[in-house]
Amino acid sequence: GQEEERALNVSLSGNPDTLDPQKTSGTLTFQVLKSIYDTLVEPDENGKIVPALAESWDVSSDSLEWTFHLRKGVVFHNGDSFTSKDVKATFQRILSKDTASPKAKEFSAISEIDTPDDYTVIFKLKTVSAPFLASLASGWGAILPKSLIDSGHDFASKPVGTGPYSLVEWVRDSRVVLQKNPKYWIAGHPKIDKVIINIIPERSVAVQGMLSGQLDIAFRINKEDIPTLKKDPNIRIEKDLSALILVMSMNCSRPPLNDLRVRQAINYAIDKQKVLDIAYGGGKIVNTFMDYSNPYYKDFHFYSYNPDKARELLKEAGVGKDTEIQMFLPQNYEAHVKAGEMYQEMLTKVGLNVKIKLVDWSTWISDVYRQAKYDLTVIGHTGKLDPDGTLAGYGGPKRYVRWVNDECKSLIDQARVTIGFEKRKALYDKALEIMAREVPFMYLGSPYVYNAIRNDVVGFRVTPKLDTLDFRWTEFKK
Amino acid sequence: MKLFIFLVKRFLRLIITIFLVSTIIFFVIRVIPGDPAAVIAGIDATDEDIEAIRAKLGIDKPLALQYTEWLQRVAIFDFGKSMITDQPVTKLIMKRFPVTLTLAFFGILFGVIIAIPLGVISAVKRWSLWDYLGMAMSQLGMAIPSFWLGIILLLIFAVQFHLFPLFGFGGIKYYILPSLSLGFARAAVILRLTRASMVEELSKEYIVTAKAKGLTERMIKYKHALKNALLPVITVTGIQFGYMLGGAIIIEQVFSLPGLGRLFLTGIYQRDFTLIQGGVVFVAIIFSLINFAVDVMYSLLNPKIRIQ
Amino acid sequence: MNSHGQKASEKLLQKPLIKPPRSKASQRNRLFYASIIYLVILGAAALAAPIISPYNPNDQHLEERFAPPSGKYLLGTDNFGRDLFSRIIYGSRSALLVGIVSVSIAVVIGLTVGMIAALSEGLVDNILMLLMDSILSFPTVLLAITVVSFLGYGLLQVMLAIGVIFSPVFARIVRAEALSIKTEGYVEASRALGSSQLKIVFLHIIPNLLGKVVVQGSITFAISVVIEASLSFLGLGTQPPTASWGLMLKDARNYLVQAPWMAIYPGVALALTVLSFNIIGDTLSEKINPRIQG
Amino acid sequence: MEEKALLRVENLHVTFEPKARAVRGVSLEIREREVHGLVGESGSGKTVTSSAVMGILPEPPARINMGKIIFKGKNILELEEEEKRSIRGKEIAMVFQEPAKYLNPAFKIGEQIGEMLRLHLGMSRSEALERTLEILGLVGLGADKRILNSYPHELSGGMKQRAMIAMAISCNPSLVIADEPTTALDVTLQRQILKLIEKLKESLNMSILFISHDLGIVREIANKISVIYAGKIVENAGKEELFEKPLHPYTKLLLLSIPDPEKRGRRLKSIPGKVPDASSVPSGCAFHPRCPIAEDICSAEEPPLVPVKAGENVRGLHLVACHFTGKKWIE
Amino acid sequence: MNRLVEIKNLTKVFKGSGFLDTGGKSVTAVDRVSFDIEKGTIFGLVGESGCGKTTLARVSLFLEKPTSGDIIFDSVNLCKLSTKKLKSFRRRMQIVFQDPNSALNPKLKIETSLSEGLKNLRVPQGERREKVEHLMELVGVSPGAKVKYPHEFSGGQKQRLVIARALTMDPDFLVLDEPVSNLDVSIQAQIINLLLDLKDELSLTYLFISHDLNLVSYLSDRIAVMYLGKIVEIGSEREIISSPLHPYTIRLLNSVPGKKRAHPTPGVATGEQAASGATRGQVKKGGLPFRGCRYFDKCPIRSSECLESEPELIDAGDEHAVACFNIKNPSP
Ligand SMILES: Nc1ncnc2c1ncn2[C@@H]1O[C@H](COP(=O)(O)OP(=O)(O)OP(=O)(O)O)[C@@H](O)[C@H]1O
Ligand SMILES: Nc1ncnc2c1ncn2[C@@H]1O[C@H](COP(=O)(O)OP(=O)(O)OP(=O)(O)O)[C@@H](O)[C@H]1O
Ligand SMILES: [Mg+2]
Ligand SMILES: [Mg+2]
Repeated sequence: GQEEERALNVSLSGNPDTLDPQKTSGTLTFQVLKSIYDTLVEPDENGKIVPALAESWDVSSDSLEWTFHLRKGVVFHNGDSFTSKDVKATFQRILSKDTASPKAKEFSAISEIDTPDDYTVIFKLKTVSAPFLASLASGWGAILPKSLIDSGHDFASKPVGTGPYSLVEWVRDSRVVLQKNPKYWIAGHPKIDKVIINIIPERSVAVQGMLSGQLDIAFRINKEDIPTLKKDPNIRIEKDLSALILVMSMNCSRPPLNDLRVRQAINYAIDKQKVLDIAYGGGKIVNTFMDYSNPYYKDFHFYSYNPDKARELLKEAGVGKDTEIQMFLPQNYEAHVKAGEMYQEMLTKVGLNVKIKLVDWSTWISDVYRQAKYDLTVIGHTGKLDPDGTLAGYGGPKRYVRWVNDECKSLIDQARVTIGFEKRKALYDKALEIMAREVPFMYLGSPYVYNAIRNDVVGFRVTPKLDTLDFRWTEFKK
Repeated sequence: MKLFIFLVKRFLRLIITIFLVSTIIFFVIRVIPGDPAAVIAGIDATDEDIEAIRAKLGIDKPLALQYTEWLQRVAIFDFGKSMITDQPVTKLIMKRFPVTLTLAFFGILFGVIIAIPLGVISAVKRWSLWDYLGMAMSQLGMAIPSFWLGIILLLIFAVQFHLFPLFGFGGIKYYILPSLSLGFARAAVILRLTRASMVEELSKEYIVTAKAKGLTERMIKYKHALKNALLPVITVTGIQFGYMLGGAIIIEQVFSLPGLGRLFLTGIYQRDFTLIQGGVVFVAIIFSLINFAVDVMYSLLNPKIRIQ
Repeated sequence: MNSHGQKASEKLLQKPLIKPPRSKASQRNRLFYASIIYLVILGAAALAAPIISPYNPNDQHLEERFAPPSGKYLLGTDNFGRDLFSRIIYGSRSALLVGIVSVSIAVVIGLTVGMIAALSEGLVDNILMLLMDSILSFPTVLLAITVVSFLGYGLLQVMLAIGVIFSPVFARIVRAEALSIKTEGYVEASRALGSSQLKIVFLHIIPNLLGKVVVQGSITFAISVVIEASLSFLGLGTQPPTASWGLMLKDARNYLVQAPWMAIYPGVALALTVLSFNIIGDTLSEKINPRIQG
Repeated sequence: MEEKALLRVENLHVTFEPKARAVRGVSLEIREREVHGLVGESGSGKTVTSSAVMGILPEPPARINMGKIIFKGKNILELEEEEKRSIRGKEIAMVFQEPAKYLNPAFKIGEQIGEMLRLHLGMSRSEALERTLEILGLVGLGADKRILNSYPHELSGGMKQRAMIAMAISCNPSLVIADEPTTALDVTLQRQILKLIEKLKESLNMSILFISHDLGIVREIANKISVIYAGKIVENAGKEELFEKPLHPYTKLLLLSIPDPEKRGRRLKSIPGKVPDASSVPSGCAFHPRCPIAEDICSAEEPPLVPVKAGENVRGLHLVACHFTGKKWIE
Repeated sequence: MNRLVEIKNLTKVFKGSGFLDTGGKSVTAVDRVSFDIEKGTIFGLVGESGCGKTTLARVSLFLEKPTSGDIIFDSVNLCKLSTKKLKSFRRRMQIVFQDPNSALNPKLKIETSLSEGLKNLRVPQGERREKVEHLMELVGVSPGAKVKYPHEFSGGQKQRLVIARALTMDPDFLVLDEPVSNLDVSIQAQIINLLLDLKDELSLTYLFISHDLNLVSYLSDRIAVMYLGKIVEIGSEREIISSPLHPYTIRLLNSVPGKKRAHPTPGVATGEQAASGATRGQVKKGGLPFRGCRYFDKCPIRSSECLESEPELIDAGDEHAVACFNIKNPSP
C-alpha cells in the first residue's frame, strides 16, 4: 500500500486546559491554538505586527477608529467562508458577560464594531488604546466562525478556526493530533500533513524520546540534558532567548521589604548569572521589565552583585536573622523552585533568614498573586506584544508587589493613551527607570530556551514574545 | 428475602458512604486556598475579571446553597461541567476510565501472576530458594517507590532494548510497563498474603485428616489447602484492584498515560471543584461496588458464609 | 466493607512473612538484630547529624556540581553541588520523623476511634466505621494532596496526611481486637471486681491489643517512608532545601545517566530503612503470637 | 484360643523438638475385633501414640526415636512412604476429636468421602457416589443426597462426627483409631456416637483403638483398657478387671476422683500435684511425686510394664508398671 | 428460709447488630427464668452447650444488662438500683469462668490481677498485699509466685488463682461457670475439694453451672435443668436425680456415661428416638421464640397440645416443678 506520510512528533510538558481561546489564560493553550486559529494580525519573526487574516488596516487620526480590510477566500475548517460577520461575532462573544472571558478587558476599549461589507471591519474605540493592535495579534484575538458561535458550539473540545491545522483528536494528558488544512490562506503552507503534540510531563522521557527517534521536536528541554542529546548527530539544539522576564518579587507593603534598603540589599546579594545558569539553564541578565528583544528595552545597572554592600545595607536597616522572610514558590515550576533554593542560600549568606514555602499554582495565584500574602516569590512574567500589557497597574496599590509610586503610575497610564513609538518610549523609559531604582522586583533576566530538533526538520518557529508553536513553515528536509 | 435485605443494607451503606465522602470533599476543597476563577483568569487578570468568572461558575453563591444544589444534581447523577475545561465531568471521567481500568486490570494481573504461584510455592517449600525469592520480592515491592521502578523499567525496556514505547497510548504494548510497575507493589502485598494464608491452611487440622486419609502430598497441598488459602487472597486482590481504579497518579505521570489519576491531580491543582467532587464520588462508587463484588464473590466461594 | 473476607485477610496480613523454623531461628534473630542495629545507627546519625556530617547539607558548591563519589565528597554531590552524604544523614531525620509522627497520628486516631467504636457498639460504632470506610475509599494520593493543600505544603502536613490516611487501618485492628478482648474472662472479671470502664480500657484492653498495633505500626512506618517519597515526587513533600530521601530521589531521576549516585545512595538508605521496619514488624508479630506456624 | 494381634506397638519413643518426651516407651497390642480403650489425662501422649501409628506425626518437630509399630506382621516404620500412604485411610483410619476442625470446610461431604474411595479403591466417580451414599446410610445420616452435597458447616456437631466416622470406615479398614470422638459433643450426642461405633464394630468386623480421658466412656465401649500416664502405659487389663481391681496407684486414684452422687457430702479423693509436662518428666516412675505409696526406689528406677502373676483373683492378662504392685493400699 | 438470691422472670435478648451491618439476628438466650438460691447452699444449673447457662450467669451478676426481669440480692432489687449503689452490691457477687486461660490478663503479674478489686475499693497497699498473699495460700498457691505471669502457671493453678481473685472481694455469692470443665481429671477433684472447703470456711453461696450432671448432682442442693434458654425442671438434687419428670432431664440422666440406664422414658422404651436429621429440634442456638414447647421435636411423649402453647413450670410437689403438659399426675 501507500506509505503513510510522516507525522511531526513534538513534545510539550503539559496539557492545554481547553481549546477555546476565549475561556482561558493558560500559556499551554495558546501554544497549541496558534496552529488552529488565526488572528487578524500577527507578530512576525521579529515581533513586528504584520497582516494575517486582515490584509491591511487604517487608523483614524484620533486613533479611535480602526478599519481592517479582510483577506478574501479564507475558509474555516468547517467549510464556512471567513467574513466580517465572523469577526464581529467573535469579539462580541469575548466581550459578552456570559462568556466571562478572562481576556475580555484586553478589548474593553471597543465601543462598536461595524461591518460595512463582508470584507471590512471597523472597530470604534471609547478611548485611545495603544496596545489594541497587540491584543488583536495575541492568541485571545483568534477568530471563530459566526455560525458555530450562534449555535453554541463547544470550542473547548472541538475547536474550529481558519488556522493551518485542524484538530483530529485531543486525548487529554496524552496528545493533540493536528491535520493539515489544505485550504490554508498561505499558498503551499503548511508543509507537513500531520502534527502530533505529545504531552510528556517527565522531562527525562522527552529526552529519551528524542534519542530513540520517537520525537522530532522536544520543546523546551533542560540545559542539563543538552550534553546527552548532543551525542546524537541527528539532533541539533536551537537556543533562543526567551521573552520571559524572571523576577523575584518583593512585597513592598510588608516589613522589612517596605524598606528600600532591604530591597536593594537583596538585589546586591544575588549572583544573577549563577542563578540563570544553574536554575534556568543559562540566560541573559536583564535589569528591567522589558526583554532584550523588545523595542522598548533599555537596561539600567544600579545594583550589581555585591554581597558586602548587601550586608552593609541590611545592618543599616537593622534586619538580621531574627526577621523571618517567607519565600513562596510555585511548586509546579521546577525551575522557579530551584532558583528559590539558590536565592535562599545567597540571601542566607548575607544574613537574612529566608524560609521557603511551596504552594500549588492555584494557591499561588489566589494567595500570593491576588492577595499578596507573601514576602518574596519567584516567577517569570511572559512577554507581551505591547509594554502596556506588562506594565499596566504598577505603581498602583493593586499589583501584587504592592509598590506604590504615583509618578510611575501616571507615566504608565499616560503611555497607554499616547500614540507614537518615540513618545511612548520616552514615557516608559522614565517609568522603568523608577522601577529599576526602587526595585519592587529583583530582576534576574531572561532565560535561554532550548529546543531539541531532529536535523531533518527545518523551519520550526516559535513566535517571539508569545512563545507559541508555529508549524506553518516547518518541513522535513528531503 | 435474606439476600434482599442484605442487598438493601449494602446499598444503604453505599449511599451513606458516598454521601459522607462527597460532603467531606465538597467543603474541604472550598476551604483550601485557591479558587478556579483565579486559575482561569491567570496572572494578569483584575478583580472584576475574577468576579465575572466566579459568577459564571456559580461559586459566588452562599456555600449552603451551592451544596444543596450540588446534592440535588448528584442525586440524578449529574456531576455538572468541569470549571476549568468547560467539559461535562462525566464525559471527562468516562474518557479516562478505560485507561485506568486497563491499567488496573493488567496491574492486578501481573500482581496475581507473579504473586500467587510464588506465594504458594513459598509456603509449600518453606526455606527453599523459592521462598527466599518470594520474601525478597515482597520486601522489595514494599521498599521501592513505584515511580522509581517505572523510570528504571523505562530506561531498560524502552530506552535500552526498544521493546516498548516510551510514551503515548493505544494498544496493549503501552500498558505493559506501567502495569508491571504498578503490579509489583501489589504483588508484594498479595504474595505476602498468599504465603501467610497457605501456611496457615497447611497448619490446620483438616490437613491432618487429609494425611490420615492417605491422600498424596499433591492432593493435600494443591487441592485441600489451596482452595481454602485462596479465599482471603481473592478479597485482598479485589480491594487492591479497587484502589487502583482510583487512579495511579504517579505511574500515569511517569508513563504519560491519560488515566483518572492525572485528571484528578490537575483537578486538585486547578481547584476544579466540580471535577474533584464528581471524581471523588465516582471513585467512591466504584470502590464500593468492587468491595461489594468482592464480598459477594467471597461468600460464593466460601461455603461457610453463603448468603442464603 | 467490613466484610468477612477483609477481616480474614487483615488478620493474615498481620502475620509475619519471615519466620524461620526453630532450626533457622538464629538466622531470623540475626536479621532482626541487624535491623535494630541499622535503625539505631540511623537514629543516632539523625540525632548527631550536625556533628557527623562533613558539610552543611544545604551548602551549594556550585563549582562542584555532579561530583562523583570521592574522598572529598564521600557519596558525591548533587545538581547544586551539595554533599550527598551529609544530605542523606540529614535526610534520615525527615524519614524517621515522617515515620514516627505519621504512625503516631494514625495510632492515636485509630486507637481512639476503634476503641470508642468497640465499646459503644450499635449506632456510634456503625457511624464511626462508616466514616473510616469513607476515608479508605478516597484515592490515597488524592486524599494526601487534598489534606496537604488544606494545611499547606510541608513535612508536618505530609505527616498529618499520612497519619489520617492510615488511621482507618488502625481503627479496624483496634476495634476488632477490642471486641474480642472485651469478651475475655479477665475483662468480665474486672467488671465484677468493680473496675470502671476507663480502668478496664487502660489496664486490660489496651495492653493486650498493643502488640497488634505495634506490628501494624512498624509496617505502616515502612509504608509511610515510601509514601513520603512518592509525595515528594509529586512536589508535595518536604520543603526544599530540607534534605529528604524522597526529594533527593525525585531530583535524581533527571540525572540518572549523568549522576547515578544521586539516585543510588538515597535509594539504598530508603530501601534499607523500609526493610528494617518490615523485618522488625514481622519478628514482633511472631513474638506476640507465637502459636502461628510459618 | 489366642486371637491374632492386628497391631502391636513395641516400646515406642517419640520426642518433640527441643526436648519434649511425649511418648516414652508405649507398648500396646490390639487384636482383631477388639475395642481397645486408651485412657489418660491431657498431654499424656494419647494423640501422639495414635499419630505415630497413623504415620501422621509432624516430622519435624516430632521424631520417633525407638520402637516398632507392627501392623499385620509388618513394621510400618520401615515401609516406604508410598506404602505407608496406601495403608493410611485404607487399612487404618482415624476419627478425630473435633469434627468441625478436622473436616475441610471448602469441600462437600460427598467429595471428602468420595476422594478416598477413588484413590484407595480405584472407584469411578459414579461408583464412589453410590458407595458414599451407602456409607452415609450406615452411619445414620440417611442415604440422602442432601448430606452428600452439604458443606461441613451446614451440619450439626453430631452429624459432622457421623460424617467423620463415615469417612473413616469408607474403605473398610481393619483398624479404626478414634481419638476422643465424643469429647467435643454434648452429653446427649455422646451416647448416640458411642452406640454408632459399637454398632459399626459389630457389622464391619473392625478393631478399634478408642482414646479418651473419660474413664466412664471407655468403660462403656472397650473390652480392653490401657492407662497411659506421662507417655507411658502404666496399666493394661480387661475392662472388668481394671475397674474392679485396679492395681496401679494412678488408676486407683483416678477412679476414686470421679465425683459420684452416691458419695455426696464426702470430700473427693484427689491426686495431689499436677500432670507432668512432657519436657520435664520426673525420673524413675513418672508418677512418684504424686504417689501416696512411693518410696525411694520409685524415683530412681523406672518400673517395667509386666504381667501380674496369675492367681489371686487375677483374670486374663493384667499388666502393671509399678514397683509395689499388690502392696497394701492405705485408704 | 433465708433467700440470698432471687431471680424473677429474667430475660436476655441479644439484638442482631442491626442498623447497617449485614447479617445478625436477635437471639433470646435466656427466656423468663426464675429461681431462688438459699443462703449457704449450692444451686446447680445443667444444660447442654449453648442453652444459655453462661448468659444467665452473666446477667444475674449484672455483667450484662438483662432485657427484662428482676434480680433480687439480699432483699434488694438490683435492677432498680443506681449504677453507683449497684457497685457496692456487685462486690458481693463474684464469678469464676470456665476457661482459666482467658480469665487472667496475660500482660499482668498475678499480684496485679489479684489486687485489682481491692484497689478499686481503695484498700491501702499493705493490707492489699497481705490479703492477696493470704488468699493465695488459702487456695493452695505459694504466695511467692505472685510476681509471676499467668503463662507460668498450670491450668489448675490458674483456676485456683481465679478463685482467689474472686475471694478478694469477700463475696457472699459465687457463680461458678463450669469451673472444672477445662481441667484434667485428676485436677478437677482438687478444685472441687477446694471449692467445698472454701464454702464452709467462708460461708459462701454457690451457683454451680455445668453440663456434667454427675458433678452437679454430687455438689448441689438444688438443681435446675435448662433447655434452650428456659428452665424445664427444677427441684432438690434428690428429686431430680431419683425421680426426674421432664423427658429432657431423663435423657440427660441416661446420657451420663458409665451408668446403667436407670430411667425409662415414660411412654417409650429408650431415649433414642430422635437420632438424627431432626428438623426443628437440632439445637437451635439460642432458641427462637417459636410457639409451643421447645423440646417438641425430640420429645418422646409429645402431644398436639405441645405445639399449641409453651408449657410453664408447674408444681410437682416437694418444691419440684416441671414444664411439661404430659406429666400425668406429677406428684407421687
Ligand atoms: N506439635 C507439638 N510440638 C511440641 N510438643 C508436642 C506437640 N504435640 C504434642 N506435643 C507434646 O506431646 C505431649 C503429648 O501430647 P498428646 O497430644 O499426645 O496428648 P493427649 O494425650 O492426646 O492429650 P489431649 O487429651 O489433650 O488430647 C504433650 O505433653 C505435648 O507437650
Ligand atoms: N454477646 C452475645 N451476643 C449474641 N449472642 C450471644 C452472646 N452471648 C451468647 N449468645 C448466644 O446466646 C446463647 C446462649 O449462650 P451461652 O454462652 O449462655 O450458652 P452456654 O449454655 O453457656 O453454653 P456453653 O455450654 O457452650 O458454655 C447462644 O446461642 C449464643 O450464641
Ligand atoms: Mg489428644
Ligand atoms: Mg458457657
